Amino acid sequence: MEKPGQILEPESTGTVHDEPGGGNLHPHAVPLWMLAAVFAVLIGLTILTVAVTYVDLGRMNIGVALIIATIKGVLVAEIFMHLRWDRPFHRIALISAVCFVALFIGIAMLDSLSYLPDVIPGHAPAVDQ
Amino acid sequence: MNTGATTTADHVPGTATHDDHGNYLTCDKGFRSWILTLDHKRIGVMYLGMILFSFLVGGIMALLVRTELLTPTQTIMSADDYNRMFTLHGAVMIFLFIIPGIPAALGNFVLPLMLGAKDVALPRLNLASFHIYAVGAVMAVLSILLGGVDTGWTFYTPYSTTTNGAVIMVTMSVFVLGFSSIFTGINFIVTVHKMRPAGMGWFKMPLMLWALYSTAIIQVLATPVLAITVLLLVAERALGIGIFDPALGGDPVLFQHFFWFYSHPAVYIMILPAMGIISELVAVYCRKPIFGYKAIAYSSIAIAIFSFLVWGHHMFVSGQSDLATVIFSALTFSVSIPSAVKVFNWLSTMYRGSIKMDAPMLYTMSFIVLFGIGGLTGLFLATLSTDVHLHDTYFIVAHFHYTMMGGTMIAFLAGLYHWWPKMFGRMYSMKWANIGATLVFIGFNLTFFIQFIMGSKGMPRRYFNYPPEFEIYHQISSIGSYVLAVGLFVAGGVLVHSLLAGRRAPRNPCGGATLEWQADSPPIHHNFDEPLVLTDPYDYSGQEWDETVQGYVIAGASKETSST
Amino acid sequence: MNAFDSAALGQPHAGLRPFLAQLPDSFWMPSQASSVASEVDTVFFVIYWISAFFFAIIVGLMVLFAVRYRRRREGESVAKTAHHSVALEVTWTAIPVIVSAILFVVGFKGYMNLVTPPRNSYEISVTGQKWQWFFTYPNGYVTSELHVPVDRPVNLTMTSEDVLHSLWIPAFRVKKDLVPGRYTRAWFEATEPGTYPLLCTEYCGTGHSDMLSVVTVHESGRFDTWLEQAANLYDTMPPAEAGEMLVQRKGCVQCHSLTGAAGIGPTFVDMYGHSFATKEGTQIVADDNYIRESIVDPMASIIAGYEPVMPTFAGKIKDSEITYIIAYLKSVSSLGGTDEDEAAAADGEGTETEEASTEEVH
Amino acid sequence: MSSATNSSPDPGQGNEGKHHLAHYFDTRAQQYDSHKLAMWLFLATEILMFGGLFCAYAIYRATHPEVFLYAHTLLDKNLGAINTIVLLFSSFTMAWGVRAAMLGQRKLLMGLLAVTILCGFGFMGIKSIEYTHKWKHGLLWGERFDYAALQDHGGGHGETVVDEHAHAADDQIDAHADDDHGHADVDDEAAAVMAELDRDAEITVAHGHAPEDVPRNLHIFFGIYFVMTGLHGIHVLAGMGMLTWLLVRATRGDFGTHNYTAVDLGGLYWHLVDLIWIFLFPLLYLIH
Ligand code: HEA
Ligand code: HEA
Ligand code: HEC
Ligand code: CUA
Ligand SMILES: [Cu+2]
Repeated sequence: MEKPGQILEPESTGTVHDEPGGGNLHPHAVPLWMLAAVFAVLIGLTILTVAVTYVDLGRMNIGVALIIATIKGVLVAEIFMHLRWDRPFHRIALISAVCFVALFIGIAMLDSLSYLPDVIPGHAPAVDQ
Repeated sequence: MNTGATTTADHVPGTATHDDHGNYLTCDKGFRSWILTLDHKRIGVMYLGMILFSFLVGGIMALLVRTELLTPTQTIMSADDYNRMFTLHGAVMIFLFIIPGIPAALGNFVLPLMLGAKDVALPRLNLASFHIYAVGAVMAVLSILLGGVDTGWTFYTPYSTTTNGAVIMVTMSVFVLGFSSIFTGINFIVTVHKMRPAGMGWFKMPLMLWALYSTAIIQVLATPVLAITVLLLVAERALGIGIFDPALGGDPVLFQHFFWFYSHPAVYIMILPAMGIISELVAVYCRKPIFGYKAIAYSSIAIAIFSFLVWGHHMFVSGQSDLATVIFSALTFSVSIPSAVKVFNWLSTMYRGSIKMDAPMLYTMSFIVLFGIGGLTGLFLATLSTDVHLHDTYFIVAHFHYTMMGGTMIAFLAGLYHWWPKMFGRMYSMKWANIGATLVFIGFNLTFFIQFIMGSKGMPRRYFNYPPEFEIYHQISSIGSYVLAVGLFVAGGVLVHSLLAGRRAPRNPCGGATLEWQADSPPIHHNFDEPLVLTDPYDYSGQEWDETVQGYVIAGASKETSST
Repeated sequence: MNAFDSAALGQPHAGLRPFLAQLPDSFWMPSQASSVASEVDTVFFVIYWISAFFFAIIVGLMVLFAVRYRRRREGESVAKTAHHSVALEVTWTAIPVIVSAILFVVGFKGYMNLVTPPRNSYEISVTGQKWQWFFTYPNGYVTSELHVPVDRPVNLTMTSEDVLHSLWIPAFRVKKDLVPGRYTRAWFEATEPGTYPLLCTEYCGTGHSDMLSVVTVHESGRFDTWLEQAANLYDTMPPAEAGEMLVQRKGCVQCHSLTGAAGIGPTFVDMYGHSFATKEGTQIVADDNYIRESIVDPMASIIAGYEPVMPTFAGKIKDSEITYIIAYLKSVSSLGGTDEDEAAAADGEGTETEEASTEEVH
Repeated sequence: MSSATNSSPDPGQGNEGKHHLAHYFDTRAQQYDSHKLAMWLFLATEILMFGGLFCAYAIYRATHPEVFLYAHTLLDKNLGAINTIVLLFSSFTMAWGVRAAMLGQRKLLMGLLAVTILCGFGFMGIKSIEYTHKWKHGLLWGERFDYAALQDHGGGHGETVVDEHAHAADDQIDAHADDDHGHADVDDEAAAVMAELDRDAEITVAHGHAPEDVPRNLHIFFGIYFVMTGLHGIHVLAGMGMLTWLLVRATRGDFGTHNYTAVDLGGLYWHLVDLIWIFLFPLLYLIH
């Protein structure tokens, strides 16, 4: 959201590189080397995730997998999806979507886990294996 | 100048004058010019037609429900038909009437006008939203032909996965309608962000826009979860995927989390725009700047955000864990606070105003009374120990009719009456409008207040047969519903009559200071033909009453003629 | 009792009780017959009066303003008043915050009371099924009406066989859903002997509003004798009479009429010995074995013209009880054996619908 | 779309691309910004929609860890990894494509879009190989899950067990199926009826009987697997449709330094689909 109180005129709503009143777009093209570098890192990280599954980290495995996935996600969003050079509100939209998902998962999971002992075995198995 | 293909023709600014255009209703003729229009006003009007029709259909079902309940056993239909009847009543009212009601019909019409813009930011998306809505409505009707649905509007599993009937059709219809709602929401956010004129900062926007903006936030963030919920339900029914079905190891309580994660915020999709309308109307009909502008604006956003934190209050006795239950109860109270703030601000606005008791203001005052009751009874439900007793009784039925019908629907009528002259350029009979408003108020209370009492005394909801001791309560309620129906027909009749025989409306019959009142009544195709005077939306000092036009004009401006 | 006992909550309001929640069957609430009822009602009335207070202020002011400041002519001048006031805003934010916080705490304490059964509770397990209740007592005896001792905490462990149901005893202010695949719990301590309605409050289909039962609260000392007698009741009666009582008590009559009219299932009149077509196209005669099978495994064969909705009673009915039911069915049947002509004749004069009479295949 | 107020006289010529300003906007920047914001909001809705599935995933994984641990061995990690790389590569070409569009490099843009579409085909191709496998072996969602087919795989702790026993398993399934539909096996049929009508049977629902060490409710994993990958697949297909349309427009010469909004927005969508897969892959295939 733009800062409260700030008067926002349509003329100034262009991309960040736009001069006021300009009718034309002045694109920000991401340098090719940067795209390529990001791609390389993404591939590297993919290999890393797969590799990590061969190492037993106990309960940490899923954490590591998710951290790597998140790094990849951030790279895609920031560079490929241009967020880095974009209006901050777009990032806010993305982050709030993720936060609401987290909220949903968090509370629903908290609830499911707390009533788990009441689930009748045979309909659904107990947690510990 | 007009090419006849207004539907797509991009207007060249500045070349059109008022005269060669006519207004938006008449500038173009023919079915196609409506059904393919990109004009937000026409889309709003088409939405309005569909929504009122849905309301009528839902209302007739409600009357059948009430008639069935005249006696403790079967009166006019079988138990299965009754179950289908209240399910469809609920689903039609919620998904076809009240959720799109204010934003898509009234909001579409007034939002760009209030911004002084020519249209919404994404007219095509707007039209798509309407077409999708129409498809969803047709699917809902189809489901009746396919045997109806008897799950209740909440579609709880495993009942909904095992019962017969057109569950898939109805849930897919809900899916489709969800997209319509999402598109409207996206459109409004973008429009508010990008289409404000120079000089209209966030805190110079009319409060209606804040309300629509907050509503849109909920629409965008909550509705997708409804989409996935119904998709999973369809998959469960059609394929048996086993996520919600206990027979397959699934968890029916999880379904309720999914459902209410959307459907609780959805009740604020219903009430927020209603509060927006009320915020506008109190100020206009009291001719006094709204009291506590910022508090009202922020409280809209606060409600939108808090609304996501409380969904579990529908599940206090569902088998949800005690921990979650307690957390949700605590959070639920948080929503009441911004609502309370708004109510008090409206009251303060009335203080020492110049209050005109026209139909819109009567509805506004009805709203404050009825929403007050609906909201305050919400406190009984948010409180844990009392909710255990009251859950799934008529107390709940009364609570949500007071909030949805007494709140949103009444505000919708208030807004409709308020903007009617702007939309169609005609004045209605104020006397009959006031009679209608009074009847609606009386009938409504007669129908639903008694339901609080019978609920807390032990009358469960969704009951076809009921213990005979409740007969008298039900009969009073049913009679009330007939009075209510008469009131609504009067209210509707007044508007229809105005179209046929109403006096032409001046630009600004009620003295509003928001920009839409600077447009003609009805507005021209591109909304405004004169440069706008940007003023504070709640500053009425710049206007004066003009006897000849029977409306308000900008003070000092030479006598203006009413638009034709 | 438990940690969240009334000591913390109940006492401050104790003085108010006579005004708040004393009447046996008040304007707002059903009679109070459990240990938690008066506490719940107290909370109810606390909120009630708080709401009434706010409502009166809001509506009172609104009406006052509307009358006092109504517009007398268009264009009249409007007094200049403040556009906002921080002091006011803070006040009317703070008051609801405080009120809400109090309500939450009060409700929370009441709720903890409602969900925390005392340790020595009497255990009854409950099964819900479209559209009837089964209450199983510790000795294995099953009833469709709930019987409990007075002044003794009772803990219900509940589950459902099919869809969601919810057990509600308004007089006890207890409600809890029955969830298939899971156990849920509810407890109460009845304080007044008598009978009270028990209802299903989670929508469960056609018979949802008929899924009613009653709770009988036995006077002190009477419950154990009742249970003992009831458990052996049937063995001391003539078999056919026992059977008649059983079909009532097990809820068979919800679907099978004793009058000859077809219901959700075929009538019990003339059922025994009669011959009919199944959905699968075979012809079956309702003899002892078949009836036994129908009760234990109803899906094994479905009679043409009926939906396969009969629940299985396996585990909910004793073998001897089935024998009594068979004896009863024999006693209300004019078809001792397999005489089809007689069956047809009996059918002709019955009140059965067309659908039902297609059972007769000739 | 008609009269383009601001378009250059001959759009085909320069590298500006066809562009116009809708009458309700004041500047092209405002128009571009509006469209971009709308796209981001739409992406937010997509995230929430998938969020529901991630929620179902998270909860079942937390409550049935053994199911997930066992079941993921029945997926092919290698195919999953290849698909991840395919999708990442397509994201790269897409991002490059957006750059090309912005710089008015029409030919390059066409080529990159084509490659991106091809990657889409590749991804869906591999997906369909995986799906057919599962289909053949009855490794399906809930009701359709065939526990009997697991008999062959024992504990299922190899990497691609499914392959090794493919034929044997097939035969078995066939035999089993014959049995089911031909001469009525009373027990089975009763169970089927129960499952279908009553839905009350416990695990009889999925036909066949699980070998000893197979956890109960395995079918739930596959339920979740199929909805998640299925919904994702539908998004890939939709994305391919959209890319094809972009390709056609690029060929027509619509895009250029002054009109690349469509490519830009299409790219955002495609990246989001990729982003979701980035999470799906470790969550479904790489469970430890
Ligand atoms: C427009 C729709 C709408 C609105 C606005 C609300 C508003 C509220 N609702 Fe309601 N509700 C529904 C529609 C709505 N509800 C529906 C449809 C259902 C049932 C669905 C179903 O099961 O079918 C339901 C059910 C429902 C339940 C579940 C009951 C159950 O099934 O057991 C609960 C429980 O907490 C609840 C609480 C609240 C609260 C606390 C508010 C609050 O937002 C109210 C806030 C307002 C006020 C508090 C009044 C104004 C303030 C004052 C007058 C000042 C004084 C205030 C204080 C001192 C705090 N609602
Ligand atoms: C917005 C939502 C909404 C609205 C407006 C209404 C309106 C009404 N409702 Fe509804 N109701 C629900 C939403 C709504 N309801 C929901 C969600 C449920 C729960 C369903 C479930 O349990 O699954 C429910 C359930 C419900 C029940 C409980 C059934 C049960 O549990 O067994 C009852 C019973 O009395 C009832 C009655 C009524 C009545 C008499 C009206 C009347 O107010 C209707 C009056 C309307 C008319 C008579 C139509 C007239 C209209 C026109 C003439 C158009 C004219 C145009 C203009 C005015 C411009 N409703
Ligand atoms: C929910 C409704 C329902 C309940 C409760 C119910 N039944 Fe049935 N019953 C049916 C239906 C429907 C049929 C016919 C279809 C079938 O064969 O399953 C049936 C069939 C039967 C039959 C075979 C009928 C024949 O003509 O041979 C017998 C015997 C029977 N029920 C006995 C009982 C007994 C004893 C009870 C209680 C202990 C009972 N039922 C409870 C619905 C019910
Ligand atoms: Cu059982 Cu409702
Ligand atoms: Cu709610």
